[in-house]
Amino acid sequence: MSGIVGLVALLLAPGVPLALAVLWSFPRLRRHIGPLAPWAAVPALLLALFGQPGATVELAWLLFGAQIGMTGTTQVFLFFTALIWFAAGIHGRGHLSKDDHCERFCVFWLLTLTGNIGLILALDVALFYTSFALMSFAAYGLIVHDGSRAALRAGRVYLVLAVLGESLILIGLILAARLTDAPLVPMLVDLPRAIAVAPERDLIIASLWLGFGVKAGLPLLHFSLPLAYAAAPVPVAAALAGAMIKAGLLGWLVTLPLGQAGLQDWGTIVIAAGLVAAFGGALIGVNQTRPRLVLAYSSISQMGMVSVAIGAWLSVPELGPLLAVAITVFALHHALAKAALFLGTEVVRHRTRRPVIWLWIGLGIPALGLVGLMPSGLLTKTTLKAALTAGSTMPEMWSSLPLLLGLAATGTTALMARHLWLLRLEAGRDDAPPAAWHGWALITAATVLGVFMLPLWGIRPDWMGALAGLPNALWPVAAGLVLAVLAWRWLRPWPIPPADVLVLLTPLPGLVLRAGQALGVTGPAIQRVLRHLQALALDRYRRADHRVGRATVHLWRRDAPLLFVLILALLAIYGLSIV
Amino acid sequence: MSGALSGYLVFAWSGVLLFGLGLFGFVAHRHIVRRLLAFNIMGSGAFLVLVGLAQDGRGVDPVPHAMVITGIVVAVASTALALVVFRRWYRASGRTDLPEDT
Amino acid sequence: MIGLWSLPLLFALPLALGILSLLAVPAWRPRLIFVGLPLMAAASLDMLAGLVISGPQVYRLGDWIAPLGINLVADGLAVGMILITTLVTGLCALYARVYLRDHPPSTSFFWPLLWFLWTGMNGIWLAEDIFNLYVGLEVMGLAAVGMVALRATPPALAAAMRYLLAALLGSLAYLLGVALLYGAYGTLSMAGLQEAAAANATTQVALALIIVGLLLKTALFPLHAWLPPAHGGALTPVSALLSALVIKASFYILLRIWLVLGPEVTPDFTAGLLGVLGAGAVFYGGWMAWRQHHLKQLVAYSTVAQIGYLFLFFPLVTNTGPEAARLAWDGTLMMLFSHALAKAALFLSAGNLILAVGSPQISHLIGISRFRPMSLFSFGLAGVSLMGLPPSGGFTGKWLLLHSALLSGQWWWLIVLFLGGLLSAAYIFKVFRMSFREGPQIDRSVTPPLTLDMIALLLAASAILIGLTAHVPLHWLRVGMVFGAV
Amino acid sequence: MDWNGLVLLSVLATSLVASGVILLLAESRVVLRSVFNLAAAVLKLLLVLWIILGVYRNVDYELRFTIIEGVDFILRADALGIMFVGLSSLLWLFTTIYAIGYLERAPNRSRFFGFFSLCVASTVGIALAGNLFTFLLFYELLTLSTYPLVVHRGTRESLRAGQVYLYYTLGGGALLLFGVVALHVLVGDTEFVPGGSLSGIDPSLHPLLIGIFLMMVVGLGVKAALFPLHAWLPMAMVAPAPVSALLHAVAVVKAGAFGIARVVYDVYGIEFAYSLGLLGPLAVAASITIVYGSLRALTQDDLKKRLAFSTISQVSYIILGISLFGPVGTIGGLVHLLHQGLMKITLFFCAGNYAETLGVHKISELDGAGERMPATSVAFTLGALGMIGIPPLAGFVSKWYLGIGALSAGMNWVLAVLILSSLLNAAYFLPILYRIWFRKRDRVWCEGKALGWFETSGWLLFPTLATAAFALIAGLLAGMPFSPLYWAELIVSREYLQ
Repeated sequence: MSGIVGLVALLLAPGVPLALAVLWSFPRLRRHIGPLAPWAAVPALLLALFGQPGATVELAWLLFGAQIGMTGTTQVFLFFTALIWFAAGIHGRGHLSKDDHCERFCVFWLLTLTGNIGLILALDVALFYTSFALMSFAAYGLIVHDGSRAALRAGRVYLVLAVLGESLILIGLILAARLTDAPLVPMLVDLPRAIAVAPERDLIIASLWLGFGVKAGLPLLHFSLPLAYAAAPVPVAAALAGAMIKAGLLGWLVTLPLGQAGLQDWGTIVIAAGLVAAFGGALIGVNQTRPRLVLAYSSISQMGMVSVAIGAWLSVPELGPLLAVAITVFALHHALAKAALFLGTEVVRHRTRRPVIWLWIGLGIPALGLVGLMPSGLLTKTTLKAALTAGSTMPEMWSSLPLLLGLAATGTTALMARHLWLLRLEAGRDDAPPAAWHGWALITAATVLGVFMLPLWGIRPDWMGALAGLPNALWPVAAGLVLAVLAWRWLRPWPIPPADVLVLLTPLPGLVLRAGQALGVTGPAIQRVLRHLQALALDRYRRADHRVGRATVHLWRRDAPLLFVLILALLAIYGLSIV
Repeated sequence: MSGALSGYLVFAWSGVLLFGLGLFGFVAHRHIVRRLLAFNIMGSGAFLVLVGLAQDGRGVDPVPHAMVITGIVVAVASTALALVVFRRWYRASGRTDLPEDT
Repeated sequence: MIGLWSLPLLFALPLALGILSLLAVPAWRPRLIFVGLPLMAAASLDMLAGLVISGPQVYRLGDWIAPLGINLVADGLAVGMILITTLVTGLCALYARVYLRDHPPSTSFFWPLLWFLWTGMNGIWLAEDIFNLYVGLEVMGLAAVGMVALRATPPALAAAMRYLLAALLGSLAYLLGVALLYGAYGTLSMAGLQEAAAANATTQVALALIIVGLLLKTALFPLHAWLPPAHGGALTPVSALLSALVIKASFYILLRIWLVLGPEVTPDFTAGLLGVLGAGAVFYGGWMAWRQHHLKQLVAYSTVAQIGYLFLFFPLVTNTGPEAARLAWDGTLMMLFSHALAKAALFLSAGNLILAVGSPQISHLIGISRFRPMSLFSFGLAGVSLMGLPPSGGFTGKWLLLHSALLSGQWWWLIVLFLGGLLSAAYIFKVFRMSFREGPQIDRSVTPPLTLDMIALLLAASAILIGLTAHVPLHWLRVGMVFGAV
Repeated sequence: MDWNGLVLLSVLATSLVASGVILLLAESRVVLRSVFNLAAAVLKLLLVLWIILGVYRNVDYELRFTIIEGVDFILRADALGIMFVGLSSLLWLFTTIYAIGYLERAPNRSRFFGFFSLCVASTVGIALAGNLFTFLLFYELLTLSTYPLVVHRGTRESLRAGQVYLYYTLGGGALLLFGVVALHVLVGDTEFVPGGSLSGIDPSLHPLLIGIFLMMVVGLGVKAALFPLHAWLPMAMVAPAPVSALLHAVAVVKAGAFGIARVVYDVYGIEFAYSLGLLGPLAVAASITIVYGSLRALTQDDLKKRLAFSTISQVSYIILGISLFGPVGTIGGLVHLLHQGLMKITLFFCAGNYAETLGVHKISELDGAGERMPATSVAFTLGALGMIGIPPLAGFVSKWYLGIGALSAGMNWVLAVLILSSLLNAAYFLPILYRIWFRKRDRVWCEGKALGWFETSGWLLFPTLATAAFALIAGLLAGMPFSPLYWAELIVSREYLQ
């Protein structure tokens, strides 16, 4: 695919869902748009499969002058994103069509998809931010889709965090953009260099890291993830956990000054935060009682591992190429696996006429992948470890990183065990339409095969190294399984609420509200006092005015001649005194 | 002062005196007719000043006379008008003074 | 010498028409205006043409030389006053013709009085010597008193009586001052006095008498007590004439005399005192206007307030340098002219509103904006000028006065202009507020004849227009004056 | 007077004549009045487009005559002025259409539309004014022509609001007048010239100039609803929706902001103002207003009140942009002049639609309105998201430029204000959207107006959608020629290259 076709494909990838969303606003066409919605991701998927990186399209009229195009990394992101949206759409179309909000769902779906694809393809800051915002805010409509209390709460938390995140990102982008060559039409590629030399470097990095961290599940900014994944419809949860969480990661990749020297401190901070997320996610996750919550914490945990890689990149720029590959592979692997797991949580609920064993094999594949036993998982783990240990000069504390990552994998194993265990309890509760199967099957197949497509995007995986790393990958799994069995026998989960620390924070808005109410009570009281005083003063004034008015009228009328005479007399005296 | 009073200015000064008397009457009285009378006395005073001041030995000056005659005409006309208005006022309200003056 | 035939005509014609209409049967009296108005307009325009073509002119009546003869001067200011008089009086006459139809026949005395009033005013505008000014003042004053008394209700008669007494007192004080001046200098002409007058006690006493007398006739605070009942209680066209023109006559005399004698003869504080009294008038008049419950009383008190602005002229023109003085002159005249137009419009439209609702109470105007937008609109336009909001003559005048005050360093007059504007807004909008209130849904108000509305609108519109084209009138008004040179 | 001057005059005259004719028309001549009004609006828009093209090609449009010696009446179309004229005439057309529908059966329509046109005429006059005197002239005319609109309903409340409005605006107008006169005394007639005309003045007069600047900004700040001077604006919300829309989006508040822009750019000159140290305090005042307005908006339950406080906050963005020294900040401020107009008028139209169609005035009653009135709600959503500054809507463009401008001016704290305000905007707009779209109505709607083909009367719906579309396009296609951003850049290139 080349030349003009490539450019058209670049435009079509975000254009098709957007066009469908626009067409949706004509009520007559809505019936026809609904069935098309899942297929909206197909152009993007085709682009990811057959497109060549490097082509760019300039859209000078759009925003401040937008540019879209693809690089090798973003093509991988585009691939799994489009695939997940496609699969999730196919999965969801059946059972959503009988929903009474399905029309609304459809438009939010298309808009979120547009945003997600747009941010991957955007080459300039404005379009990137625009797409990011479009995705963030449109996703709210998907999260609160069923209108239940839980969904609304999840939506609220999500929205607050999204607004915060957007603001932080905007701060970072504006501060950074000013120092690029063209502050008003900044390009993403110019950002890292500009940030590295900016006087407000730390502020910018903090803003961007935290801002995208809202999406990528940084500790203490992660509340929305478990809530949303649990409350949203399953296809949405799959898209959120598979594709949109990677948008945060992509944000880090394209904006943070990776590969620039002198950011060791930030590297350390990011690594620390990543480790906290990796272990904290696992610890909290195993105590959850619903499969989707377990998966959500698993996502947080996995993103923590990626954070470690990002931190390493910040600390040791020379590892850049290796880490870039590792992170990309990790993203692909985790996205597909997590999407498959989420879709699986619904598939398993449906009564089936097929042999159950196939279902459980299907459900197990992504779980195995995540713990690092399937080819993809293995490749991911080994590539990451290899990258982390490849540098010539390493900080002291890094020596323990492989071990820590291994421990984290133990946690992952425990999480997956817990997940499957919980799934077992939910199996076979209701009927599934066939479409649900198709989507799940597609994505599960992709978890297995996706990693073999890497050469398509110019990434040559080190399969030998992966095989050599197999023994190393086994002990965490074994440890995790042992833990799981022990726990199953003797431990009961702690009652950790789905959004963990958020519960501690919940009184906060209440307190603020209380304070506001107190103000509200005192406000009118003060106003009343003021009004009273005003009335009093006005009354006084009116009475005085009346009296003075009457007196003056009286005085002037009666004694104007007198006054006149007085003036005359004064003047006469004055005149005579001169004489 | 005495020097001023001794000569031709005696008329002028008596004019001023008359004017002052009239003014007093104009202010002191409430009855409109009295006030009109007072006004006429004031007028006479003013005319006397006019005529009196003209007798400074510059010879016969016809201008003050012309002025006084004009003034008298004006005063008469004013008084007449005032009396007409007063009569109507008296008929309409039964009062001889103005309402706010009491 | 184009102007010469028209100059005597300006007295003779109204005088003759006055006598004629006095003799005519009541039904014929109004019709005389169809003869009189075109002629008067022609004569006035001819004066203007004369001024434009050959500059200020002096005319000796009957070719007698002063002091026995009467000298008439037609400089820019005089011609301006003549024109505005013709315009306002003419329109008021047309208004009255329609307005008085529904009034008792006794009110047809309005017509002879109108002509006499006009005679008196034209006499004042053109007179060059202080005694003729007195005569003009008296003629005008007596005619005005007669007009106030036309309504023949007890309040109107009381108001007329009070007005008459005040006018007489003022005239006599003025006359005494004239007598003293003549006694001292043997001349009555302004030009002669300017040459001869010295700053001695006699002159000062005489000038004091003249000033106080004129203040009483101009109704400057605190000598204004006679004005609100007289102006507020009279028939509508009478109110308009009195407020727009008659009080301007005594101010005009004061202005002329001040320019001739004032700064040289009077003690320094005089100008300041006049300004302070003016400020007092602005505040007191505005405040009282705001308190009124009767529409026309409100407008009358507004006149009391607006007079105050004119008196800022004295401090601004005395010892302040040529530029500031010229601005003060321009500003005061702009104020004077726009007030003449605006106040006439305000009274006439107030009269229309009163006709419409059948009550002089402001509170009865509720909801009138829905039914009589035209009357209210002219009221508003005139109000704009009174408030000194642009674009209007009032604004231009205020602008010039502000400019002058700043230039002369007398910034404290800014406060007067500032608060005065707000006060006038307060009382104008008091009326509007009432009229915008939602009241009865059915139109119970009477529709005044269209002519009445149109005349009010015309006057109001000219008050606006004069502000936009101010430089033309101001240019011609300076002709023949000390400020013309600048 | 040449042809170009005549074109300028006719732009002014279209609405002025319309105003006069409409005031004179009888109440019952509905069709004639509407046709006349719309024809005038369309004609004006066409004329303005013609002038915009001319200004783009650097054609001079000027009309002047002398009022008094040294004081001229000047109308002139420069890039800045014509931008404001374009906004007013565009929105006049939409608001007129809207108002025709809105006041379909209301009383006093002649009065309403007459003063409405007069209001637009004065706004256009303000925009085209070529010197401070002319500006002042139309500025006060605007005050007067708006009063009847504010008190239009004639209720106690609206009369009270009108009174407060007058207190504020007349007081402000008087202060402005003093400032202008004082400036006249110092330097004579102050024409608006790019780059200002005061920089050459004797340094000993600088303190005086600062005082004058303060006086003028306070005078203009009343209309622009700067913080301590804003109280009239929320009160004026009692007026009918088209009036609020016009007041907020175009006429009154914008006149104030536009005046400040004129004073800073074309009288003092931005560099001179900067060197006098006037811009910093102005930025602080604007920032306080931005935050204050947003905070107050949070607690309002009345939809129009909330929008009013939002206006207070948003208009100060413009002033903030003006006070940022540097071209980018200026672009941000100027472009927001247009953007805020488009977005806010959309919001007010929507509020009016809800009120007229559903009888809903309070935010707490809006539950489920999205289902009943989807098109209106979409428009509202676009406006609200734009206000928050979410891309690709118009508000984002303004915010981006303001942010970069603040940084280039070295005022990094402004960025914090912008972000804080965005957060607050989100905090008071998103709950409304939430109610509209995601809550269910528990009662049936009481229908205020008979429905036509659409969810509400087409007269109400069409302008709403049109302005919403403009708000979207202005942001989405900001890079297009003749977009607001493009025009603001043109202005700035002419202002700064002096």
